[in-house]
Amino acid sequence: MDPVVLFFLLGVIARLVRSDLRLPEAMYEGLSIYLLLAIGLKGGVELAKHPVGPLLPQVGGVLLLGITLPLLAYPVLRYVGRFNRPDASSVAAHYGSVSMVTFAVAMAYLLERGISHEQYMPLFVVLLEVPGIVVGILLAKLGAERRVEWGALAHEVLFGRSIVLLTGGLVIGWISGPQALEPQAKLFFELFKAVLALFMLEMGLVAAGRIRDLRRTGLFLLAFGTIVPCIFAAIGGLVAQGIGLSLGGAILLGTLAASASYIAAPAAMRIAVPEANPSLSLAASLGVTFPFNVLVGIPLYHRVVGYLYGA
Amino acid sequence: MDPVVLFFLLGVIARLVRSDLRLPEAMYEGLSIYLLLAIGLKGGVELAKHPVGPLLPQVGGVLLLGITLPLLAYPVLRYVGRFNRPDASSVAAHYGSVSMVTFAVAMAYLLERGISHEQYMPLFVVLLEVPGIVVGILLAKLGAERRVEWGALAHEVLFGRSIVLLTGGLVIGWISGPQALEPQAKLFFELFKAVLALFMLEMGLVAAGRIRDLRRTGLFLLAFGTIVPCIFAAIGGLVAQGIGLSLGGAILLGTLAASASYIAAPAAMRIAVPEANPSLSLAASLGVTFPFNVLVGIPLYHRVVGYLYGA
Amino acid sequence: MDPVVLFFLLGVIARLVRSDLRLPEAMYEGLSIYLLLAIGLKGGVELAKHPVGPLLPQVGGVLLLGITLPLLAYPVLRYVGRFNRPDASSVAAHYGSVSMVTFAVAMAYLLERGISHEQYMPLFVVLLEVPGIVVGILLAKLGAERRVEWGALAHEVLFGRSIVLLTGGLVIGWISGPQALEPQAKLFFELFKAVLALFMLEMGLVAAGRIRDLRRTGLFLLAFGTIVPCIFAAIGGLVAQGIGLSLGGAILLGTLAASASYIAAPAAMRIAVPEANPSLSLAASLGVTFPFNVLVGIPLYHRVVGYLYGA
Amino acid sequence: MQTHARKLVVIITESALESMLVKDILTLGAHGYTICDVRGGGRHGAREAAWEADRNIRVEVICDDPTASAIAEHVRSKYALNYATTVFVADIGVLRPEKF
Amino acid sequence: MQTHARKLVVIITESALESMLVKDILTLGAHGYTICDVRGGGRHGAREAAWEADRNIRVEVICDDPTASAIAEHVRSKYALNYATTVFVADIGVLRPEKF
Amino acid sequence: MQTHARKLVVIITESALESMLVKDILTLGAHGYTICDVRGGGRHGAREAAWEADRNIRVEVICDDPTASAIAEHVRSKYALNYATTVFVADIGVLRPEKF
Ligand SMILES: Nc1ncnc2c1ncn2[C@@H]1O[C@H](COP(=O)(O)O)[C@@H](O)[C@H]1O
Ligand SMILES: Nc1ncnc2c1ncn2[C@@H]1O[C@H](COP(=O)(O)O)[C@@H](O)[C@H]1O
Ligand SMILES: Nc1ncnc2c1ncn2[C@@H]1O[C@H](COP(=O)(O)O)[C@@H](O)[C@H]1O
Ligand code: NA
Ligand code: NA
Ligand code: NA
Repeated sequence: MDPVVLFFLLGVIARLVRSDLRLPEAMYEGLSIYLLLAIGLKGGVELAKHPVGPLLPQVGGVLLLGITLPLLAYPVLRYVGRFNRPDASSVAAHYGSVSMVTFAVAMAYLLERGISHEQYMPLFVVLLEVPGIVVGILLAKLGAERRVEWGALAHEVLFGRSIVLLTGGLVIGWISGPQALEPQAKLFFELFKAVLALFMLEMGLVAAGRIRDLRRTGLFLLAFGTIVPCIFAAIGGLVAQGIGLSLGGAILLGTLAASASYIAAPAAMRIAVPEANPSLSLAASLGVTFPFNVLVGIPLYHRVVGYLYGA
Repeated sequence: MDPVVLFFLLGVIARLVRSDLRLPEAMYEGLSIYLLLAIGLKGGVELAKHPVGPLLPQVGGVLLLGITLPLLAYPVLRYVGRFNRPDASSVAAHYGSVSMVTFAVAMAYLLERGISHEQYMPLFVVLLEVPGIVVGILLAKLGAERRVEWGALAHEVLFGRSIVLLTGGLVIGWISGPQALEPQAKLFFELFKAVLALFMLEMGLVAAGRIRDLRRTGLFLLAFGTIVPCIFAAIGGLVAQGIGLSLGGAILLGTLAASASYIAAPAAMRIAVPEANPSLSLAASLGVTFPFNVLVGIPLYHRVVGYLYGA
Repeated sequence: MDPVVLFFLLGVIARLVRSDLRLPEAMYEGLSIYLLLAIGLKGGVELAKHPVGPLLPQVGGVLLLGITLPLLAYPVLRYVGRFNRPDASSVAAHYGSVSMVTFAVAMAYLLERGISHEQYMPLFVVLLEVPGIVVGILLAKLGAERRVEWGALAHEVLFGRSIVLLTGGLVIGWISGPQALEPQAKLFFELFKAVLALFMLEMGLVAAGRIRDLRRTGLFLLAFGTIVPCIFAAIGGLVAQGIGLSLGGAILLGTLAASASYIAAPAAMRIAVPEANPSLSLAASLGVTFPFNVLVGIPLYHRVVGYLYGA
Repeated sequence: MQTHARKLVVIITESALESMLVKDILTLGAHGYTICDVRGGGRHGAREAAWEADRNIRVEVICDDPTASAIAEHVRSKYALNYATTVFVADIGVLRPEKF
Repeated sequence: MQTHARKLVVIITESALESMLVKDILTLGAHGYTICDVRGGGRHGAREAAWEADRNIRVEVICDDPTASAIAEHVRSKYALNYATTVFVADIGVLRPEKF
Repeated sequence: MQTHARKLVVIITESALESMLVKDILTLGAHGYTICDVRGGGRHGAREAAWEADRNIRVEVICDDPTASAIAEHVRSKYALNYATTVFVADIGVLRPEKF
């Protein structure tokens, strides 16, 4: 097993045995700022090597994927899970958006197995983060009496920390190119996997803390949080094939589709759809889908997508 | 543009669009402890290679420069800017002292262009930090009825965090020499520019936050904060020539003279001259001069000093 | 002198001159999480190269050492120092347990002198951390009317932060082996000594802050905190010889025996033996023994153990 | 010491509301506020500050009686239904009445 | 604004006690609590939060009168002897009495 | 529960004053204090703790009436003119009157 995953398990175990181990908040925030910037920079540096024109169709395909996923998740939540409208929309938004750390774990997975991928994939992380959230909010608001302040919301979503750092890194990497970023490479690229490992320790602590929420929300979320990602991964893999990504790229896009947001989406939904119960979505995305993806999902999606690609 | 500057701009933009991006306080403090120590160590390691005797005249010249600058700034603030005595003295103290991060950016600038400089320049950062503050306090207190507690003040200034870390690093570097510090070099020297980039992100956030203060304080500070640094840079360049520094050393000394303090000076002036309005000096040093130096000043001083040096 | 020690002295001096230099709490916590994990990983990676069977006798010897040390310290504290039972037991627990940072400094010391040692020594740090604390609690509770909640206590001690991180790192290193941890090596191994230096700065600040406590507690603790470590180091060296460790390993085991806990033991004793005065034990372990070991002890134990080993 | 009676309104709630809450408080007539990061527990379960979604703030406002009522009412009607919220009011004395 | 009288119990003590204290408070009948990291000084000397052993927390509990007495008494008898502890009680008003 | 009446003085001010303020408070007769890092806003604008110069602390002192007056007066005369400062006083009850 990848050490990154072992760090996650260490966090899970520490929490389950009720250890007093905690990462200070500032450290957690610092690590996540680092990861977001590093992923953005990495993508930007690669983008600098490509002509942008040919990417546009891919961009369109990915955006479409981001809009479709929450629309698929919503009816399942509403009619199978019998959630009320706000809760169903909120969970749909979380699964429509993506998890940057899951993406990073998948990148590490590919690296270790020597599977190459389009290096500008971080661009798609940015593209996939927002649409799912917007669609989720729309689902909640259609037919609701309360008016939504779209201006404030657009601001909240587009200028939220994670988008700003990812896009910022992307643009800086793109403008600077690999050579100018040479002195930054040591910190942002060489130490990446080790910092990711530390962050996974925190993720383990937090994810395990969500398990008790699950007991209250019952089996449905457990099923939803493991089955839906598999379906989404397959859809992501198909879209990847459609837009002409390599095997590695398709595994990453599949993993992105399968991943659920637990940073940007919770913050946005808390403001936009306050009547939704935040612990439902977090229990699912942090407590079920994140561990599932890290422990089981990524290798599984590798197989599924490999099958699609005939590899 | 140097990535370090791009990170600064990212911070500025994030703040201007009112993003919720913030570096946790502990991270900011940690980064600044790192930068101070690293600069000190770097200087100390180089000092270990030099006989100290021949440096003494240079030390004298630099100290003189530090005493002169606030005396030049004060009348401009008092009679052109029509500031009252405390405010004029406080701003003068800020511009008499120096900005360690501006210095670091200038070092990165030289490195990128392959311009060499006296490696013991960090010594001059230490030497220039204090005199400006002391002269500023004297200017405020001469003729004021309230007595100043010089003991407490000297303590505040000399044992303030930044002096202790810079001097501490310098001495440790000097005692240890390059070989003994080898295992520390990776962290303190190789990662330096990348950590500086992160710090510049924070500086961008904070500097942009000072802009609204500027609106209140009017155009004078804008003019003061851009014109005076240029003059000071030229003076610094002349002194550098006088004490026999290389071109690179002269650019650094010019930049130091042009830079304004926003850590040591605000802390000291808040205690020593409480009646001075702290947002005036911070708006000028953080909101005007720091961005000016980083974006425009350093290349400009390169030209001006280059002209002096006939290069 | 090793730069690591110079950073410690910088902290001591900064505190003695009452500088406002402080490491933010989150940074201190972050650094200590890093150090614990790194030491654990380092040990685990080495353990992966060894068959475990032959280590078992060594494990037994080390555990015996951990049980014996507090039993030796207790009568001295109780009858020479005239401490009451809770205070004597608490201090005995601190000296029965170990200091991970002292161990790290000793490792750095050996590295610099090119003295090799059994790379799985971190295992012994884990083994030595707990028994001393348990014996200390037993000493306090035997004959005390108040019942002790052993369950809660065992939990507190075994799942405390430092044990979880050390053991977690050990197991992750052991499972992964050197190759899989390659991408983590940069952060956890190459930067180790530099991060240790930063941590020593904080240790200096804190240790010097304990000196005023010493004035109240008098000369006995000063004597105890310097003489007992020397005796314990000799005992540790003998045990090392007994279980067949190399010279380097013996110096490390001696240093471990000589070191006193200031993280795990204080936390555990505060809960288990609340009537003990915590500033007594901290003044001794942090204010006397830690500086003594770092400045004088380690080289001394090198000599003593070297004498035992006829080297 | 002569003090002037004022109210202290304390609001403990989710930190996601900070910027909105500050705007509301100033709009409703208060001249200042003080905020502190806290953790806690109540009807909405433990909020241990271990994750961004789990952080609380404690907002303190010194103001006159009508403003206190307005703030407390406003928080109750706008936030208390959907957010983990606790509000209490205390009588305090201030030295410079013109400030609050 | 109609408020209902409740007590605010504030406990300032060593942070090592946090988890035990929370358990005790909820057992004694309070429905919530709010905790803040603080530093301070008193009979036990300065506790400057510079070291793990030197950290204080400030626990705030809103509750009815009997619960307040029970908590204050409990803290006094169980912790005040051996731990740096400060307890005080204030009269406050709450809007939603059923919550506390 | 029998409590003894004391005053709680709360000072919210710039963190640069911390060490001086603590010295003053103890000199004026208080036996302890508790400090918390806060942010806030008031007459001196928003103090968002984003920069060293922008940090506030909240100092809490439990003491008897005359000490409370002395502290409040002292803060008003020495600091309130030039520093962002807020002071308020509340009536509280303590269990161990000899401590304060
Ligand atoms: N009885 C109480 N005393 C003190 N703080 C409380 C109390 N009840 C709730 N809180 C705080 O208010 C927050 C929200 O409360 P609730 O909506 O009841 O979950 C909690 O997370 C606590 O920080
Ligand atoms: N008079 C006081 N006013 C405010 N806080 C106090 C006071 N006395 C003690 N404290 C707080 O309570 C903690 C423990 O007090 P003590 O047991 O007196 O050392 C101190 O560290 C302070 O944080
Ligand atoms: N009305 C108020 N309620 C609560 N806190 C206040 C109030 N006014 C000021 N403060 C706090 O006191 C600090 C200084 O206030 P000022 O001098 O008015 O800027 C502010 O930064 C706030 O933290
Ligand atoms: Na998704
Ligand atoms: Na200057
Ligand atoms: Na020991």
